[in-house]
Amino acid sequence: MLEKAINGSSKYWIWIASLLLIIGVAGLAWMKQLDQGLVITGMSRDVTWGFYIAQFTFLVGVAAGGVMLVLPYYLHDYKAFGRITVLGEFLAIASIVMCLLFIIADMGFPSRLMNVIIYASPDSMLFWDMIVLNGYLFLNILVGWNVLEAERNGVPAKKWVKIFALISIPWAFGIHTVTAYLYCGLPGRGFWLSAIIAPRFLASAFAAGPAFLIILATILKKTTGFDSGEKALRTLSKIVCYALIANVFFFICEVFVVFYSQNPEHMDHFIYLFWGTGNLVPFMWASMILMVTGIVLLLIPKYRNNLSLLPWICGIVFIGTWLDKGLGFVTGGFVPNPLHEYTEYAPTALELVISMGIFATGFLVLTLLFKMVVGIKQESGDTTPH
Amino acid sequence: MSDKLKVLAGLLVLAVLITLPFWLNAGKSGAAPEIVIAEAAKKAGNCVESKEWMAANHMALLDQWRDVVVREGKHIYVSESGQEFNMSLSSGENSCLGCHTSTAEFCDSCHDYTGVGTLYCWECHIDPSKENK
Amino acid sequence: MKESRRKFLKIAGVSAIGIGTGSVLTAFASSGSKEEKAAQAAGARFKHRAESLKAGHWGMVIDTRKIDADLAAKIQETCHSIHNVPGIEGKQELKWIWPSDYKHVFPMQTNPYVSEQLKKAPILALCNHCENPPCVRVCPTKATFQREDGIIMMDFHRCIGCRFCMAGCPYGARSFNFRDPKPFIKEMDPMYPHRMIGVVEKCNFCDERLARGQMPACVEVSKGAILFGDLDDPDSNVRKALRANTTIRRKPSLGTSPSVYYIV
Amino acid sequence: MVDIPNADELIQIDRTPGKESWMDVPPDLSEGRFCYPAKPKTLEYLGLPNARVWSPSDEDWQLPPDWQKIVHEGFKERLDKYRSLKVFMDICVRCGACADKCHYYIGSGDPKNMPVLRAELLRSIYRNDFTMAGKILGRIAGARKLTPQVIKEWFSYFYQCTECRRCSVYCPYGIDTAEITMMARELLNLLGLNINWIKDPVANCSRTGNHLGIQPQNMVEIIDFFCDDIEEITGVRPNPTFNRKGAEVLFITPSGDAFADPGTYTYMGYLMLFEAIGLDYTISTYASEGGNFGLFTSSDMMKKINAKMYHEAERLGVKWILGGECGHMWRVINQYMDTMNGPTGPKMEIPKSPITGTVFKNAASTKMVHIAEFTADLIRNGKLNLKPGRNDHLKVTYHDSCNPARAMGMLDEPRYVLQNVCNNFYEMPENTIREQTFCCGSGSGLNTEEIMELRMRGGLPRANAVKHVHDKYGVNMLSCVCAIDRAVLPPLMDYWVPGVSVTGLHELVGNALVLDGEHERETNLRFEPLENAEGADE
Amino acid sequence: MNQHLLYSLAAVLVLGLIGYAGGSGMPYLFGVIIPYAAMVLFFAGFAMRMLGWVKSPVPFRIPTTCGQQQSFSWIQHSKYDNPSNKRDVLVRMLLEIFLFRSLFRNTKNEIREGKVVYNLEIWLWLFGLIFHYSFLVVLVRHLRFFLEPIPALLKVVEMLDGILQIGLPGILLSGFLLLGAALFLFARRILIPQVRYISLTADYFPVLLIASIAGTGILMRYVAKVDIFTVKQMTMSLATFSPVVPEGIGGLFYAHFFLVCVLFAYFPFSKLMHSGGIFLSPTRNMANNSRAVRHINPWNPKLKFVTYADYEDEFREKMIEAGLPVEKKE
Repeated sequence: MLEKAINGSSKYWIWIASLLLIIGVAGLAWMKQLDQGLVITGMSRDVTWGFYIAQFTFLVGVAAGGVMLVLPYYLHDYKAFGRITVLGEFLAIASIVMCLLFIIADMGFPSRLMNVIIYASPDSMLFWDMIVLNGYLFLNILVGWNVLEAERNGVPAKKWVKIFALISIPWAFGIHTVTAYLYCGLPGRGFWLSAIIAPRFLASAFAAGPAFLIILATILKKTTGFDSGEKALRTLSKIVCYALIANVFFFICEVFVVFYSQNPEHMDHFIYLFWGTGNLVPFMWASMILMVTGIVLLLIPKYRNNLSLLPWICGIVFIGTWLDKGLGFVTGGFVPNPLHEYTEYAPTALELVISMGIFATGFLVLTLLFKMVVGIKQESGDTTPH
Repeated sequence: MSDKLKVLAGLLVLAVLITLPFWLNAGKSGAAPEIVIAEAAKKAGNCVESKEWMAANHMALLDQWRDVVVREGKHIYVSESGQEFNMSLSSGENSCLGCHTSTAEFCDSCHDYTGVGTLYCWECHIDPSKENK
Repeated sequence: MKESRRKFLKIAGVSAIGIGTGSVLTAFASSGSKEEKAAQAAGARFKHRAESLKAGHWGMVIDTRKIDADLAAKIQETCHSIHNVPGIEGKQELKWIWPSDYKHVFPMQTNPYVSEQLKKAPILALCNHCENPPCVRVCPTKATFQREDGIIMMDFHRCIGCRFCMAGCPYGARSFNFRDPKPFIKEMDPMYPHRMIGVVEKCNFCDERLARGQMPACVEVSKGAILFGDLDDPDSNVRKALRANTTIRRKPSLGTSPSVYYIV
Repeated sequence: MVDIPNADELIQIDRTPGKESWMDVPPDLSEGRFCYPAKPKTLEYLGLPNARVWSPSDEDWQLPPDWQKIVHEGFKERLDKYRSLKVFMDICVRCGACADKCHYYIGSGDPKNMPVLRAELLRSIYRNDFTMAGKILGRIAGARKLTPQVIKEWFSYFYQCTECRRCSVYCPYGIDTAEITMMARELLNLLGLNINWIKDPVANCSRTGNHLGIQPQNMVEIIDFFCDDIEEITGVRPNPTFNRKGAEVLFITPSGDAFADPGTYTYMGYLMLFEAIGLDYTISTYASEGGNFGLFTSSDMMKKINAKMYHEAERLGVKWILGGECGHMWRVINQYMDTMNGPTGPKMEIPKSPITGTVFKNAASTKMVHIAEFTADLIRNGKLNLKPGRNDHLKVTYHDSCNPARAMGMLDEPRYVLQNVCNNFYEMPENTIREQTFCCGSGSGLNTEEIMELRMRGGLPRANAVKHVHDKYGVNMLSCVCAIDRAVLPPLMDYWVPGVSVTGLHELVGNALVLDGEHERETNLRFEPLENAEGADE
Repeated sequence: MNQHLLYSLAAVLVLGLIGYAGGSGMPYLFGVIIPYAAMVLFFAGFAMRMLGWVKSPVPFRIPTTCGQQQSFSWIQHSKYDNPSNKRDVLVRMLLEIFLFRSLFRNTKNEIREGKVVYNLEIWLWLFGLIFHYSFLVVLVRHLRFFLEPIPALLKVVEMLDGILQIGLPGILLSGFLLLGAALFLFARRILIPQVRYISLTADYFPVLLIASIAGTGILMRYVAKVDIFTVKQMTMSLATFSPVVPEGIGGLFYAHFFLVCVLFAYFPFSKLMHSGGIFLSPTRNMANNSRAVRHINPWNPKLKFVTYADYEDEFREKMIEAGLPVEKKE
């Protein structure tokens, strides 16, 4: 099957080459970071995690979002997802790869990364995050690969594959829960010190992940002719809609607790993000507007069911959730700092270049995997749903 | 070019590769550096453990020391002969560099010769012999 | 014969040492107490220095009333110079102890009518060496850990620079080496190492001085404004001071139980 | 004839090797497990040694007295003559990548059908006779003495290899079991051990010019029949010429196409094609065989049989030779012909299609063009009037024959033709086509009746892939460009995938081709009524 | 246990012990004579094998074609799977030698539910690559024992090999990868029934030998340390043809060193010669252009075959009867 990924048209190779080019440039930037330290980033003594960890957090969500295909298919035997479940699993693989790379990019001393295993520390949520992320990566490779291979061979997948597929369902919830626990168990950080962080993460993940899948499915159809099926996309769009509603609802719950209680330790972060003078204010409002717009458009069947409009709505949802989680959430927790001082954060150009490199790596992995899927669907004549 | 010539050419390349050290070493003595024992060390008479043992195991000992000092707060090493030593690389008289005053002559010459990896000790610990320059 | 047996024991010993202290081969299984046992079984012995100061739980009492701006600056300067803390300006600065003011050090304990003295006083902020430290909890490599005597230590050899401890610390006591600190250290103190790019550092209660039988540097230069002693010993100077004065700790509601007390 | 189990039983294959060392396991030479030996008369005609009546199931094979010396000398001679043999004897690391690539291994589970072990049968003797380690250490070094049992093992397993070269594709060093089998069969021949199904055609070919022993007058008759049929079906009668001097092109195809269905329909296809384009060609009754069973017995035999092609081309004064659909024929033409019997005489020219003007540069020296290449070029240049709709009742898949695939690389030309002459074309799974294609199970002279079970086993992977597309798309026609395929795939399909017929490429071409002045066709070349006769794609 | 496996285990063990004991007993033999002899044997043996192979001609052009031949301009030619000129053959060979391309194609099949199914089998390729490349890095790294001063490039290699900062002395990844991959290849030989069935002493022995070499090297570096300074003095003396055998190098070193010597000496007479043989494999190193360019067989025999004249003599009457033209009318 791997040979499918290394045989393609010239357009395919141009796309691969451009990704490699970005990766190469970012690699140079990363070398600079290794040489000079994280001084090249916009992070500071007060805002110790920035764009890298924010992207990591968001992408864990995209990875977990794949479960919105796996769950209905494996638990409820929802047939319409059968032929694209593997897309969700492979999206998860690419996302986890990016997550791991973002963590490495964020490390001050990456050459010591094995210390996390050598001096395993079960008290630390980062240790568990390492376990769940790698476990999820393994599960998705195992399940995705075997299912695809069985499909190619025209036989049902082996029984044990289904067991691992079922394990991967709670595991998907697990990865984002543990990622939320990285934040919400820290006593001094009022913005994150909330039991609703994990549910919020999951809700936004289940909106962003499937939304991204819808966009990818549209691109696949345009570029390769592989059709995920209208029914599958419609169901996915409903999932996006309700997950997004839950996300906004949870956010409102948070806002209520914070502002009705008037507890400044918690409130000051919200004020900083929405009414402050900082960099993030416009982005946060944009996020809110995009998410609400997304909900409205998705709730109206006329728009939701319009398959040429849907990817654009999904784009709105995706950007909205990204601004919220991939931009505001991490920085918002660090400002104000524990001494109630305000230090601004903005990523530097180099930080963004390195991030682009990681995104490009993720897209490279995604492209290779999807190329394989489409190749096999084409081989077995399964490019349109029956 | 016939196959035989190609193979002969290949064998020539292989021969050059195999004998590369001989060519590269030609005209060089390749002699081992003199290990200079500093005056202070000579005066002390003996190291923490026997010379041979230290030559082979100092890195493991230092690795252990750094953990014991940092993590257990113990600073004294009692050697096999019962002698006590300050477990410190560079701070003060009774430290490693207290006796072996020149890292260039003592550490580097041997490390460079055997090529056993770059020392990153001095990225944090202060090497007085270099600091003064 | 004798010689070779001795040699053999040595080899066995060092293999065990290697095993014991987190040398890679078997570090996966080792834990603190085992380490020591393995080391001892191997015939290697380690001792505290006879002169080193010991305590059940080290604590510090800072009398904010006795510290003025000059003294605070001197304390910071002394601490930073003996620990080779680089003098980097700006938001990527590094600091172990530094004067701030009441409303920042005690952000939720201030009020509009706080005394003029307190409003102006330079309040020293440093690592609180919490009894229940979140930073230790979150560290994925045990690079920051709690010693038996309560000191929260950093093991610079082990830190991976993930900065989770900085996110975990509710007191902003930790700094990160965003860049090579070396060029920013004015005068290198050979008695203490400096750091590499990419590790976190903070106040260590002058562990290296305690081991030599000396009080922490800040205590020494504070002219009595900072007391340091054993919180477990009812007769210690710090316990006496705590008995005699009203003291507060930073962010008590977080349950971290700092070992640094402030007389206000 | 031994009964063979049914398909459901046969597919229960246990691949676990036994506990005993393979060196101690004797070959199974019971009835049904071997091909019948050649008759003394045949060997005598061919001048081969040790002609006698014997059977592989005999205890005593009546080997000549100095047989060990003969094998040793023969082995040595071949090591000195073939670098391939020498290198392949030495460099195998027994990684096992080839193990399950062999159709006989997949279908039988017999470990000695793993290509690596098949080669070890020879290597063990090589080590014993020609390496220091083997001489000193014996079995520890993987060496063993040459005993009559070894010879029996060789006979058994080197006639269970179809020289399909699939293992060679996967081998990291390109070790080619076909090469090893060819050497082993040559060694066996030195002892007079050979099989009738190969030797008979070889003898026939020497004498009458073709494997089947069709004599000149019969050849003319058969083709005349074809012309009758074509005339009946289309109203147009092709007029082939025989042994005509001065023709531009000499056409040579395997005699199987002239003799047995469904190859005959393919032959009709050729004739119709040549008629349609007005090709100036002739057919030789002397060089009337494209195939070359010499390939399956010895290099000398191959050369002798092959020599007729250039000899006849020279005599007739043609410019170039057009070759029909055949598998091993094309291995010989592509990899051996020019080396063995070239260069061609001065009258021959670099092949150039008289219709399209295309120069076949890739055949510049051998001057022989494959008809699939020739037809593909015609279609590409719009020279053929085709109605692919006439093949609409067929769902067609394509079997890459081993030799055109792995000893030539002719993969896309026949596919191009297929896609232009029929509307329903489906590929089999990718692991089983193109360079990864599976043998029909009866190649290299093993298409004999007495080993039917082995043939069904060997054909299992190919049949299974056909079954896949048969179940999935309703494929009912298996096309191929090989005469042996056309002979052996029909029973294979009947056994494993009933409902799938077999056709040559040019039968489909013939069906789709519109001849000038033809009347409306009511049947296809098999005289089966055309359901939606004509107009299907108008 | 399988006799081949038993012999190999015993051989490696005995050889290791010989090296261990021999180093202290006869240091000059094990430190100087055997190493030089092994090197000479390696090169002479290698050359002998290669020249031996090349002595036999390649009578026919027999490439295994793994893709579309070169034919029309409008049919895409698989240049590197079915090369038609020397340049493309070179590319094919390079891909084979550096990326193990043929092995990359590997799949494994089984029969499930009446179907032949083809599954991923990438591990042999992957671990094969790891094995060979880590061996290369280990080999290159060891040049530091034979060069003084040590070239900067070697230091870079070592730095990259030790990029993960684990323990002291720092872990060099290649050694562990080599050991791991060797053990994988060994385990595969034991665990897969088919591969076990075909394995010979000559298959177990080299992989165990290499694993032992990696193992003793790892032991020396990380556990039972040897005095590396003295070792280098010795290796440098070998590299400058002024051999001296210093005292006090441990037996473990001699075990390692002797096993390496055994490997070198054994190399040319074993399957390890696939390293040289791969260059000479006619199914891979030839272009598929024999229809366009005539290939010469140096021993092409002259053979008598049935000519047209013979044929006509036999069938003349029938031919005339059938109206076929004949050359000679009687």
